[in-house]
Amino acid sequence: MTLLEVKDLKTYFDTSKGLYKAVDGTSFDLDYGEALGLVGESGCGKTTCALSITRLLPKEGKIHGGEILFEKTDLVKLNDNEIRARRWKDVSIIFQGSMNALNPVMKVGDQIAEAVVFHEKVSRKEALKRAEELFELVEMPAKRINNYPHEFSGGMKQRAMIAMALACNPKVIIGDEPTTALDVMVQAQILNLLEKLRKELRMGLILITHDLSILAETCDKIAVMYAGKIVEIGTVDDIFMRTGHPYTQRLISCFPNVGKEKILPPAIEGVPPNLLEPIKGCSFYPRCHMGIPICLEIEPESRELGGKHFAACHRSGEVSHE
Amino acid sequence: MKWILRIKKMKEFGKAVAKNKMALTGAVILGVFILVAIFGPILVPFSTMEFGAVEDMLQPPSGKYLLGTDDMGRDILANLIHGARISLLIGAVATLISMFIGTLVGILAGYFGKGLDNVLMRFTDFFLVIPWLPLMMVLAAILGTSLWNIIFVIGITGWAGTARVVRAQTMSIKERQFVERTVSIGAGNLHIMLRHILPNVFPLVFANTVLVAAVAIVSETTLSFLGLGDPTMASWGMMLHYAFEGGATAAGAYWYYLPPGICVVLVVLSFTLLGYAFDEILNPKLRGR
Amino acid sequence: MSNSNVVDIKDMKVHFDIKRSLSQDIIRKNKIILKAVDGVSFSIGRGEILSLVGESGSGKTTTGKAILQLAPLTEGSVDFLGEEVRQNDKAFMKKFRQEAQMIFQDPYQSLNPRNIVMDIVAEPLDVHGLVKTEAERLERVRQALEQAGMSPVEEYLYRYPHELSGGQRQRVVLASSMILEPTFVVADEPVSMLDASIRTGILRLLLELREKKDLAYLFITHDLSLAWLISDRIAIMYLGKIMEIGKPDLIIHRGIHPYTRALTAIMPQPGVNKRNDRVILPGETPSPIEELKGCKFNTRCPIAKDICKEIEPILEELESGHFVACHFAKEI
Amino acid sequence: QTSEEEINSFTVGSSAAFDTMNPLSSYMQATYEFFMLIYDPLVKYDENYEPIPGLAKDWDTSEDELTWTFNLQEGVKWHDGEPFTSDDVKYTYELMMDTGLGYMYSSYLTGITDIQCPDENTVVISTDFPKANMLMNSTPILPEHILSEIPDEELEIWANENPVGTGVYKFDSQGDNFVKVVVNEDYFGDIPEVDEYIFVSYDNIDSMAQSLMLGEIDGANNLNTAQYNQLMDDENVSVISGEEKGFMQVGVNCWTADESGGNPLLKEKGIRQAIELAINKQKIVDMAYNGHGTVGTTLINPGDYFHYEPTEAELRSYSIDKANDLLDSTGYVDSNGDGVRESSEGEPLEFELITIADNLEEVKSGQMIAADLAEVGIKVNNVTMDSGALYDQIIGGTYDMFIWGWGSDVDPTVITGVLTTDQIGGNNEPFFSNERYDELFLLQQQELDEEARREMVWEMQQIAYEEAPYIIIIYANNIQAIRSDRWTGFKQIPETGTYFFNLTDYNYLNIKPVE
Amino acid sequence: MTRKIIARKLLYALLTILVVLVFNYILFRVLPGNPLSMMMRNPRATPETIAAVKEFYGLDQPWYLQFFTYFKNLIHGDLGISFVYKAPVAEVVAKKILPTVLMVGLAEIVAIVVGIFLGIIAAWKRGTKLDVATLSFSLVTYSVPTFWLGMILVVLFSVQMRLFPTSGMFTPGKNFITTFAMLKDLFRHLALPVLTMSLVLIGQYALTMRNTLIDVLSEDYITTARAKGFRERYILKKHALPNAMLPMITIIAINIGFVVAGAIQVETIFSWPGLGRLMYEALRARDYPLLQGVFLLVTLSVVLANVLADITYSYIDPRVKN
Ligand SMILES: Nc1ncnc2c1ncn2[C@@H]1O[C@H](COP(=O)(O)OP(=O)(O)OP(=O)(O)O)[C@@H](O)[C@H]1O
Ligand SMILES: Nc1ncnc2c1ncn2[C@@H]1O[C@H](COP(=O)(O)OP(=O)(O)OP(=O)(O)O)[C@@H](O)[C@H]1O
Ligand SMILES: [Mg+2]
Ligand SMILES: [Mg+2]
Repeated sequence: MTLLEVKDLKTYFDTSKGLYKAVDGTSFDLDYGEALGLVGESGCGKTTCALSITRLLPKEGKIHGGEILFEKTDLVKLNDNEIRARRWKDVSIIFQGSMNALNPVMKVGDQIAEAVVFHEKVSRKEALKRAEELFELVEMPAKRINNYPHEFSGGMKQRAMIAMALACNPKVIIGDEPTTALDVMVQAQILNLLEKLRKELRMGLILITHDLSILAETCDKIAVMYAGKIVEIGTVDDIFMRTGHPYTQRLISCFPNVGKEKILPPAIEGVPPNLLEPIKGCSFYPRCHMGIPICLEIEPESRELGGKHFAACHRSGEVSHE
Repeated sequence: MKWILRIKKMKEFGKAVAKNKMALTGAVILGVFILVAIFGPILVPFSTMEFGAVEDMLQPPSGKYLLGTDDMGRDILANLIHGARISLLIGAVATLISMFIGTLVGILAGYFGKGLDNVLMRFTDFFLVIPWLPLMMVLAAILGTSLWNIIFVIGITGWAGTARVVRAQTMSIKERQFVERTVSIGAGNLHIMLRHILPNVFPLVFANTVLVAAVAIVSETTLSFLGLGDPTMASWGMMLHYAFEGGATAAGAYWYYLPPGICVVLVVLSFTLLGYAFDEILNPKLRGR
Repeated sequence: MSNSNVVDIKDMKVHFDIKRSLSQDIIRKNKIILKAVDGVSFSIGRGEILSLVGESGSGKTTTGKAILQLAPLTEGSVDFLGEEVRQNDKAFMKKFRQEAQMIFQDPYQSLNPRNIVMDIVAEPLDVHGLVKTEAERLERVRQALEQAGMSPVEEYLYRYPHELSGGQRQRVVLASSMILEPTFVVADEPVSMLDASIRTGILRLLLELREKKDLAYLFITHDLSLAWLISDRIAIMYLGKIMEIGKPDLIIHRGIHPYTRALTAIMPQPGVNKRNDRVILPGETPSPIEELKGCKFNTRCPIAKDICKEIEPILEELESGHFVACHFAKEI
Repeated sequence: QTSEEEINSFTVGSSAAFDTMNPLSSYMQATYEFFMLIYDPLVKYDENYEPIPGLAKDWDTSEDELTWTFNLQEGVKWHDGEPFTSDDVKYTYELMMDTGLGYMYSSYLTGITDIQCPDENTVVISTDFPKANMLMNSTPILPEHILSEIPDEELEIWANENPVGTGVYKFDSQGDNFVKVVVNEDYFGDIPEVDEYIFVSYDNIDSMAQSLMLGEIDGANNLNTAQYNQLMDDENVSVISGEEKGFMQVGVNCWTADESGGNPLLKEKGIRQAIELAINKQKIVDMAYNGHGTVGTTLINPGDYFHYEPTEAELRSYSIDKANDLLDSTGYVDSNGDGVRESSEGEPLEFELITIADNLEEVKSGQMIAADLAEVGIKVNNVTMDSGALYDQIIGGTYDMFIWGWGSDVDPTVITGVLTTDQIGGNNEPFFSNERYDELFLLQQQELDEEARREMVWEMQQIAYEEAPYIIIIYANNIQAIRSDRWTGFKQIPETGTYFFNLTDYNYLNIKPVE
Repeated sequence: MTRKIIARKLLYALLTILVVLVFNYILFRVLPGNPLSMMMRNPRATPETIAAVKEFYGLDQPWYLQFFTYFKNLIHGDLGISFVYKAPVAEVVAKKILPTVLMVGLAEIVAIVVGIFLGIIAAWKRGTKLDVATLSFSLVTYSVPTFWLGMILVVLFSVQMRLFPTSGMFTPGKNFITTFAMLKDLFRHLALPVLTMSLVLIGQYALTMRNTLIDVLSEDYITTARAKGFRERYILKKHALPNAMLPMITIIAINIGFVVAGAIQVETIFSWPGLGRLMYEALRARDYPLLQGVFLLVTLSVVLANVLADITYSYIDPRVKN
């Protein structure tokens, strides 16, 4: 049984200028203990995707279609109370920039404990004990649960956030750029930790980032997102070795590989399409170096390239040979 | 080209205002009063401001006097229209003075920091902390009760809040990279303050202006009411002063003591609405759906 | 030698007295000193790109700013084109401010949101009074923007920064910095805020300019692989000190200093799957306010010995152009 | 303990504030009102302002009119039980004469050279000239046994928290805005029916009127004209617009000295007279004072024994034509057509008129005067300030014209004294000086023959009216009211005067509850 | 850290007080009109008397000597002697403190409770009719001049309905048989002043609370709390309000100056025997020493209230505390 299955998710924002199709037909799935990396440039809809799964969209955002099957239950169909009961217990989320994600006037331990108290109906004392254990799990001194967020460094806050995310033993953790704004060394520490915990606790992990290079080491599967759609999804090897989409290919080449030659790849010129307007054909076409007339006319379907490797490109077979 | 851009920007702002119900209400009310202040005295001949006959004293509203007369036999409507000019003039000029001092002090303190900041901020704290009404009362008593003194007093007591926010904003702008970048190309302090700081604190000053203007008008009314206004200038505050002192409440002359008060409330409300709305427009967090 | 170098800095120190306010002076007498840069020497030759790499707070930006006299030098000297930079020499500073420029990390913050592109780019000209007529001004701006790859120029001249994408903004910054045709540029993480997809465009531009104008860069970054890709030399910085300096390949593949090695070990490498051997330094960097005896790295160093806690190693030349500051440099 | 109902309690509201309970340093009229009940003078006034016995049961003067003998009431006790003696009189008078304390009373004592107490019940007072106002002396007699305990330098700031007098009412208690006195059962004279009087000061006249209508107070002083109209409709209340001693005037700077800061044109009598002619006093009475007052002429109020009424020829009643003629004839014409007359040197007739900002009637009057004078080509600029600032201007002689008022009393000395040369730099606000006037002033003080004295006082008023340093606009009334549904026995004093604040205690002693 | 902040605040407060003292002195020396003018209007006052009085009050000395005397006396708590009341200023002032504290305190409490409550409702039900109603009410009361409001309330409640007395603190001269009767009388007199005062303040507090809360509700930690599955009411109570209350404390403290202004008007209108009215009367009577004394007391208490708020703030805001 798959843990989480997102099928043709459509999340639109109702803005003053019209309907903004931030996520427009995204599908992927996640198994127990599996790590999925979601990558793409800024504004492509990664965070929106994560918020849709937890149904935490701002009030102008709405799921317009698709299913989010969590152990066969469609989260989209749940009412407010039902989804609330599932949050944190089933799916917890570590937000982009944990600097502001912790309540500044509450002790960190209490912030962890309140979730435990709420979902597991235990006493506050037990919950605090759990918080201490969690702190040890994320390699922090247990007594620091009595600190306030501002007394932590960035890396420690991020760890505290992870501890908090683990509080109710969720089946899925979504990490929305949990390491941006952190130092390379701390970033490595955090990623290591997440990987370790995932393996130990057999949780599903969705790691969102715009830095493709860090996914290779952390994830099993990578989904590349562009303009609200997943343009390619597959194992790490699929993505790096058997690239099936020109966007993925260009993205990869943006990260210098110290093992190889020193060449500066050509930039991806242009900007992503305006999602307020309907797009005809392939949304990447204006920036694509491999475009052919058909791309302008017909939107490419997601095609299987072997195994669980899919890409949405009319010329997906030719990409890695470019 | 540049001024086209400026107009475009103003239009955008205008659109934002028009979309915001509060701002629109405020702008409409204020607009009406400004028009009345500018053109009213031309439309309503001044003769109606002169003392009337004895039998015209404190007459209730009638066909002849739409809002009745005061205890000097003057037409209240004419008085109100005339008062709009004075009250708004006081509000406007006092606000300008406040804004000028506040912006200057704020920018200097925020930009230069250190000793100057300390000195200026202690000074600002003093004006911020000291209760405004007693201070104004004392100053008005010292300077005497002429229109310009009142304006001056309101102006120099109202700037502290502005100075504080401008200072805070200046300090944050000063840290912004474009300022550092400007230093790195060799620009002097004056250039930076005028070209970079001022334009960036301006929206804030602007939003603050309307709030200060509201305070200025209330201040004028209050000072006048307490007998510290200029009795020869028939501002709304002075009208209220005359009304209450002259026993309009006892005489049941509601047409005398209500209209000036309502005018003050409306104008202040319009400023408050605008200020509140500007805050919402300029502060994206508060922005409505 | 000195004349062929664009900048020469010798034993530069920048210490901040981080409590300056009146009240703090009265309440507590002893000062708190933050040693942002604590004795750094290097030089950059004409057309050379020197990358300064290190973690956050290690003093990279401060070093760059100190060279440009934007941060106060506590000690040491900066020579520019063989001449010592003197703050109070007005004539020299005027020239210096034209010849040496800085590009900042955040393209969203380096542009005044209330100015249009034309005014932003022309500002250096205005400040130095270099153009007489409006037409001349427009021409210079047009050239600079074109050079920065913003064409057609007309489309951008009258835009406000918020009407530009991140990449375009950084190009405007570049155009504005290049309009005075400098010989030396401090580029402080110019691409770290940009999406990977537009990053290479900016880098390409920087390199092109070097080719064309023989520009020298101090390229500040925390991304080792990026430094490797574009620079002629790499300097590794930790807590206000340079730990190692040398040719990129040398640093990446044969780095000597334990800190360098830790950095290279965690360097994410696309396509290289799941290395389980990576060593991650434990703990966190000490605060630069703390007085540290001995080697600054000793608290986290996997090979630290007693000597490291006592004596601070000096930067020694191991082989030509490769300097390391470690007591055990030779043994590793 | 008595319950509330059995007590006849009468509350008097006034818009004037109280200051201190110490008669030696108090100067507020409101305070005098209850001092009058707590303390007795030697001689009081009856309702016709004739002297009647106070602490002195009778009195006598010597042949040369320089020695007065007062026989005191017997068995009088202070409120604290101590006996009252002639020494208290001597002590009080000498204290005030020596220290100048008791500002409001001490000038009654001028001319006294010696005080003797031949026995406990007799006081003999010697004067150096026949003292015309000897019996018009309302100085309260204070208890020596209490005051002598207080060091001299502290007498002025002595709080006198518990005033002890000989009066028909005893001090009871004091609150933030009220003073309560209760009847003195041991009084040597008749015991009035009202058991207690409560004097309440109001900041806000409207509140006072409300309180009166709500029955919270029984009498009110200084109501305004709007309230007069309102109370006229209230059958429970008897409201009057009573004449009061005093007037409101335009003071004109006629200082002839070089240091005068006023407009020199005003030194000319003709211009002052023209100004008076051009002012429509009746309209001011009607509009600014809502008809509560009479058009003013001379220094002493009509109805007063000493009042001088100008003859038809002397009278300058409102006439624009006469004002214009007068100005034309003195050579002031509007030569440049700007609506303002100029002197032959081109000096415009433009003056500043200062009014006190918080006096509504006076501010209104000022504006009306400006409008009136504009009609005859005199430009007046209204300026307002507070009384302190105006006082500075007056003392410095730096004003052109101002509006202010005087209150006066029974004896004409005080009010006529204001315009003597002596008082320049003091009360002589217009810097007026007239030899004949000064001479008459001294003479009338020493004239014990009433008729003869009146002749002198008349001539003084005639001079002052002719010279017009003061243009007296109105003798304003005081609007007072009493709850007539509850009280009776009160009357206006004198016939067209007021209920309270009229220098007599008649009403306080005669008010009775309605059966 | 807290200690340091308090020390700094105290230092600043001290500086401000110093400025107040000097300013206070200068201000009252440049007031025009001789302070004795009221007395001297008495036609019977002789020049000798006046000279004696002047000497007594030290007004015959040059201004700098007066200044030193002022300072010296101030240190001894001697504020001089009131011209009008002929009693030490400290004594006169002391009697008026309680009534003001009672009236203003009660009004503040009512305003804070109601204002905050309205603010919360408006922010919580943002955009609904309830919000619009609360907002309109707040904006209007915020715009009404205090004295006018007071007058209107008098006309309504005293003149028309005859519900409450119009002035004073107690029915003058009344002997109260029981304490209860006295309290009843007191509260009848308190009703209108307190109503006026609190109405003016409520608007301000409600507006501030609404804005602050809206700000807080858009913070990341609120999203985190939602992600943890908590109920909205709980989030409001535990996460949003504690954070929103912090700025409120500062606003309430800064507002004291405004409250004083209101108190002057309210006390003048309702003849409330407090400091505000005393000040107004002292101003009209040019009772310098008294005016100076009240002004000093009022400014000092405002300065101190601000310090107190700062200190409270530094104790309850963990970010400042450590
Ligand atoms: N509340 C909103 N209203 C309108 N548009 C929104 C809203 N939130 C997000 N968007 C838009 O939806 C798109 C997707 O946003 P999202 O935050 O999911 O991007 P992302 O991939 O997470 O980007 P980043 O890497 O910058 O975090 C963006 O273009 C954004 O502007
Ligand atoms: N003006 C200043 N006053 C006080 N301290 C400063 C100042 N500027 C920098 N610092 C401190 O100096 C140290 C070095 O800062 P610097 O900005 O040079 O680091 P960096 O290596 O550029 O870091 P990052 O990668 O985060 O940009 C930091 O601890 C910083 O807090
Ligand atoms: Mg995101
Ligand atoms: Mg930096």
